[in-house]
Amino acid sequence: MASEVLLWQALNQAMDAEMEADDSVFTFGEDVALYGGSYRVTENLYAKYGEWRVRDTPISEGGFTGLGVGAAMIGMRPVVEIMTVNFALLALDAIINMAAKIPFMSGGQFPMPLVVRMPGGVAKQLAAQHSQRLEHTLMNVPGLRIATPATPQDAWWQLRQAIQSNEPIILLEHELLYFSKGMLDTTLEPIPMHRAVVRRAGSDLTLISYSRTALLAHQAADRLAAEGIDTEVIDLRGLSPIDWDTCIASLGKTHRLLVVEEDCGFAGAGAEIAATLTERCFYDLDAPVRRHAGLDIPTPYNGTLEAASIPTVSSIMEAARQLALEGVDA
Amino acid sequence: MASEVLLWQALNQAMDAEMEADDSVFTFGEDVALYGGSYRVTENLYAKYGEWRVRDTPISEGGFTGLGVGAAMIGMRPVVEIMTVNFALLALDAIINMAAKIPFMSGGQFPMPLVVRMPGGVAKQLAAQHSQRLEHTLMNVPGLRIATPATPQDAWWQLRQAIQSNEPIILLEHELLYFSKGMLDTTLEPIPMHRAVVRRAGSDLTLISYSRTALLAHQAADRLAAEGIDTEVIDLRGLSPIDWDTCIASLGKTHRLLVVEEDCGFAGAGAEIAATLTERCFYDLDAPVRRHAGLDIPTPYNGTLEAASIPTVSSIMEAARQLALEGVDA
Amino acid sequence: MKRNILIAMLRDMLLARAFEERAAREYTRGNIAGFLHLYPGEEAVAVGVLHAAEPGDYVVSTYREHVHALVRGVPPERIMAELFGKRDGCSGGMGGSMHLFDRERRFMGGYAIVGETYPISIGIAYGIAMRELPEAVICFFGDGAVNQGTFHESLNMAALWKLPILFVCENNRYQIGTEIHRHSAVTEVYKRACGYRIPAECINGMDVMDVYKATQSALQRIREGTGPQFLEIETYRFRGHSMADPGSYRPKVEVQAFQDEDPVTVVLEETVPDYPSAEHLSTIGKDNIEHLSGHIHREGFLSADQVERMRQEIADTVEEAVQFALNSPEPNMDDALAALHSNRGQEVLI
Amino acid sequence: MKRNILIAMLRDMLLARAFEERAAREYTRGNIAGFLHLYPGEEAVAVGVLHAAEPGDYVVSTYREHVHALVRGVPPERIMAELFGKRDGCSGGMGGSMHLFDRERRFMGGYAIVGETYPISIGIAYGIAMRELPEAVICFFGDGAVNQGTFHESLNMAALWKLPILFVCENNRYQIGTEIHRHSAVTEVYKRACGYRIPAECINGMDVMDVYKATQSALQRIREGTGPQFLEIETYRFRGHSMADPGSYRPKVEVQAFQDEDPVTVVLEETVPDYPSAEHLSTIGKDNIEHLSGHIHREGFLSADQVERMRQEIADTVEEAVQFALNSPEPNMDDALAALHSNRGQEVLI
Ligand SMILES: Cc1ncc(C[n+]2csc(CCOP(=O)(O)OP(=O)(O)O)c2C)c(N)n1
Ligand SMILES: Cc1ncc(C[n+]2csc(CCOP(=O)(O)OP(=O)(O)O)c2C)c(N)n1
Ligand SMILES: [Mg+2]
Ligand SMILES: [Mg+2]
Repeated sequence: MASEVLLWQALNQAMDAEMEADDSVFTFGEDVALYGGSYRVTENLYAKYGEWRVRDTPISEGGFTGLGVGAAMIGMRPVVEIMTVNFALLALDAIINMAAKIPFMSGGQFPMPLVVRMPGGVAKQLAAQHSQRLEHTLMNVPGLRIATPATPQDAWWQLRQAIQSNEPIILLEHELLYFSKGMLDTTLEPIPMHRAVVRRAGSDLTLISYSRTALLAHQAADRLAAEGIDTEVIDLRGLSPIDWDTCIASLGKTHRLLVVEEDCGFAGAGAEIAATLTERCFYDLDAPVRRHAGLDIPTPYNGTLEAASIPTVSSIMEAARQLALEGVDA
Repeated sequence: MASEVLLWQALNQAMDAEMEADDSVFTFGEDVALYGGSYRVTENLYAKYGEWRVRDTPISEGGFTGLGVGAAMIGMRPVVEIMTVNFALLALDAIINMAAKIPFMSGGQFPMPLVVRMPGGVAKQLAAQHSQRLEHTLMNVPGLRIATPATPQDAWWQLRQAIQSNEPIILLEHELLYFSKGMLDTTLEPIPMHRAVVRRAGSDLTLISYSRTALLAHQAADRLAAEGIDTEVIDLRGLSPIDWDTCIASLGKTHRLLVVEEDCGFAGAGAEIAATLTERCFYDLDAPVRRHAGLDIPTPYNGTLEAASIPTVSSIMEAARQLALEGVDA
Repeated sequence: MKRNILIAMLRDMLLARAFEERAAREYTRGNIAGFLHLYPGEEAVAVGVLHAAEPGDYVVSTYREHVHALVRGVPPERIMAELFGKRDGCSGGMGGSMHLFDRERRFMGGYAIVGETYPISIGIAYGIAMRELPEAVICFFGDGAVNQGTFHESLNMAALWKLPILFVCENNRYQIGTEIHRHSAVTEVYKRACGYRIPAECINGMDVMDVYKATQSALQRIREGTGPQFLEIETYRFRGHSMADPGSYRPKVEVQAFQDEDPVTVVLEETVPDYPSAEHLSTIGKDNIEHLSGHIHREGFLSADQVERMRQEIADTVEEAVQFALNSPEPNMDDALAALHSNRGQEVLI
Repeated sequence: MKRNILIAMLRDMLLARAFEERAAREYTRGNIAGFLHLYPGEEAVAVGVLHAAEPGDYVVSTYREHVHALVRGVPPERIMAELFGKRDGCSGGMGGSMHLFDRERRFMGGYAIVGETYPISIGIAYGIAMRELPEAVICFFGDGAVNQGTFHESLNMAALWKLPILFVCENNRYQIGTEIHRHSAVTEVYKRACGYRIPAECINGMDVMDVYKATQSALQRIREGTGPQFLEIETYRFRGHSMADPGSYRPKVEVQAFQDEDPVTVVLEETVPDYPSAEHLSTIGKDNIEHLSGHIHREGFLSADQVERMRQEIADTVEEAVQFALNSPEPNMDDALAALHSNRGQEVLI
């Protein structure tokens, strides 16, 4: 039943399954229809469901994201694709001031089954305007939920869960993961949408991450094992809400935490993760929680500098090594 | 030489002084000219400097903030007033994708002497769409600087420093502070724009805050003194960059830190402050750094609930008391 | 026009005026806080437009929306309770003056960020069109709101996909203190619609019957499937922009500025308001409501006595609304959290 | 028209074509990465417009801006080095293909977020107007960019304040894979300008002389103080949207879809592209450049030999540009930090 697929294919199948199951589900964005989506996520859906359910839009991110909000208020299930997270800056009023607040401001009268999908992150030399991450901005908005699938299985589960939910949900997808492979079993019972997953058990130190850097952290941990550092890796799978219990349980075991994220370190998502876990596990920690994050610099176009501006497997290993040794007598 | 003024008057005088000194300074925004600005900051400037230097704009936040960026590139010194921070969501592309990135993306060719002023925060029952804070969003953007004046003296200094700087700077002003009084001495030598200030020295515990809650923290500290808790209060005066040294010096003395902020706690500005200071002062701390922040909820219109959603002097005192006792044997 | 429609419209206009004037008083008394944007002078717009609409149509409004909600049938006491921030308010006390909502009556909200009504409206209309339903969306906005980017984006999409929307511009010639010729390159707002091939006309908002008729035919064209329609309705607001605004920028500041002998005078001359004078304004007060009641009189539809009785009933209604609001309990934090998580249901998140 | 202008334009068009084709090759070889949007087919727009401009005018462009930069006089080797991400690139290797900048030549940047060129342009123009300088701003954008909210906001402000801007729409009829009649309610782009009372006309972008003349008169009107002007220039792009785009959506996908017998067929029928066929397209290739060289021939301005020599010189220039780019060092992290903090000077922050 399980088969190997690319992450975009898992998303594509999830879209198809939900559109098939519920005719109030529809999707739109730039080039999602005829073209099939920049990252192929909506491939073939136009031919199958027609233009009203799979709609190419003008370049009007603020307007069409707001369109999703209005449609959700009457019970439609819009799935907005913002071509990349970078353009979502133009749609933040719709997301923050409308989608996240209408259910609250109306005293709980309106549903908001809105899904906004946005590819993002540092890809391959797309330069500063096309390499952003908005985690921090969205996390700070009560009323929004955020999922960050890093594997095809999670992509399949989380997109379906998001579409089925009546709350507004942002899917932050990573541009470099669409063409990554993984097993997908569509018959498996899904785990809760925001449950964190321990990708690798370990006892010396915990790495907490999400999205693409969770995969890098996993690779780093596998290699660190060879050096005798037994590392636990947690993929948060989402950023709002955060599954603190899974994290706390891990720290109770390892007493050391490195938070890994691609986002700029200063006021990035990692700040919240580090702050809360330090607060809650303070007396359990053998060393301060460390953050290994992107540099606080707009992403340079030059490839070498771009690569040096975000965590890599080896930089994660180095940060982990230091943390594993911190405070330990030689 | 010093006189008592309202904070808006200090800003107004700062604008006037800079416009007088440099004819490349100009300001614009909704109702800044004929009307004199919603919070009177630009009062009388229209009559004095004329329409090209004090310009009423249409309701086009994205467009006119971007106008500021373009003008700054040719060496003008635009001061944009976004009527409130809530509307800045419509201008984030201009701020984040243009102002913060152009100097970098161009390899350092262009000046960006842009100042964007935005009143914000929870005022008096303005409801969820008009009670926001964007600290977290802006902090995460390398290339931007953020100042948060809480006193007339700082308002005067920081607005002038911002206008004189060639970097893009956001002034987050608090709506409830415009009509607060304070001494202004226009002849004093200014302190550096992002230097934090110890508003009250103390030895038992440190409160770090900024903007309006820094004043509340100060009041709380004065009252806590009566209870025998000697509290140090730091007003960060800005959020990017942050003057860590002043904070670290304080923690070296008190060993306990409460971060106070009005912003929603989850992924708010306080997360970065807590995370970095814990990381840097870990071995010096007698208790975990605590955050006392706004609730993670859109701001309710109802006045009682609104008040209950953000820190007050007494809630700060309560949080400080608990922290002062934490881990201390009874 | 039919007698009962005219009478119903007169009643709503009188109710609107009385409700708003009372809200102003309650604001002064401290029972209402925040921003309070009132509607006196503009009644004919909400009343004419909404009486021509069907109950199945959706209404999307701004922060100056009390009267839209009232005319739509939201009970006055639920609105007043919302202004008071009470639990029985139509938004449970969470929204306040700028955020009235009533799902049952398809009153889709008051929005406080200028320009939000457009995308909300095209979203609802998209759902209607996708389902091939006969309903329409009525989207209100001011003259100042026409310069927001969402206007452009939404009108383009509405026209491109022939969505069933009636765009209604309440042109009161002012964006807070900025007069229309100082905020718009084209002051005939309806001409903006031509860039999207949306049929548009300009209507005298002092005559509720004109407004009613124009709306009726526009809605009919929409239901025939021709796509969006656009009405610019010229109107006036008698009060300042909100209760926080004395409105002094209108004649006083300007006049005073003209007297100055400095170089700015020239500039200001270009900004001479063609807004009516304060005196003129105070007489216009009659137009809107008196225009209609005059007509009703002449046609012999209602006697002076009957109108007086109507006024009295309305005064009672408004008084009852205030009492209801005063007596309604305050919401508590659990109510707030319930509103925030109202869409969670049985979902297990973690 | 004058001989030397025509020859200069021919040279630039040939250089543009050769430069872009070479960039495509270097991309395939891995020397250039990221998004690479090329200009073949559209040369007459950049060349005609920018030859009519003065050196004091400012140019604001999009991500498809190599040729605008080239024609503006940014040295080819500095552009190629930027595409290679090298230190000698015109943006120091920090910007890449979509972010070429050259302050000295008033080349104010390539912007990768669609719709950013408008507000940047009105900002520069505001500064010019405030200073009462004779300069103008040339603002480039595509047909897809016309639907962005900033278009509306910026054109309104430009017209309201009579700012010296020439808006130039490069209408290649496609927004990546979405044809113009599927993204715009009004497909005659120049008509959009009427909503702001901005004079506008539509020009054949295959004829560089038409483009040149239209630009010249528009700029003259701007310098006379009449405010912004708008040119829609009809053009074609021969390649896909970017190097990552095979452009297959144009004929193939559509044709294939039509053959299906499902209900979508009806829908698709409404979206029949009036874009030229692939065959037609391949012949149009000549038009743009050959149109001009044909003219130059007929007028006897240049012999075939002379043109051949020109081509050869250009080939050498492009080759040298590539060698320069290859030999230029990579920037290091200190360079990046210096760029980030380039405006700090002696300022003490803390
Ligand atoms: C995006 C945004 N910018 C600014 C404001 C502040 N503001 C509130 S109402 C208003 C004027 C709106 O004028 P208009 O659209 O003509 O409506 P009117 O108040 O005249 O009914 C402004 C500028 C806002 N609420 N939202
Ligand atoms: C705000 C924004 N939305 C989407 C994109 C992705 N995108 C890049 S180019 C493009 C099409 C632009 O079409 P057009 O304006 O016609 O210019 P052309 O590429 O045809 O020259 C799109 C959608 C973007 N860069 N910015
Ligand atoms: Mg108005
Ligand atoms: Mg195009």
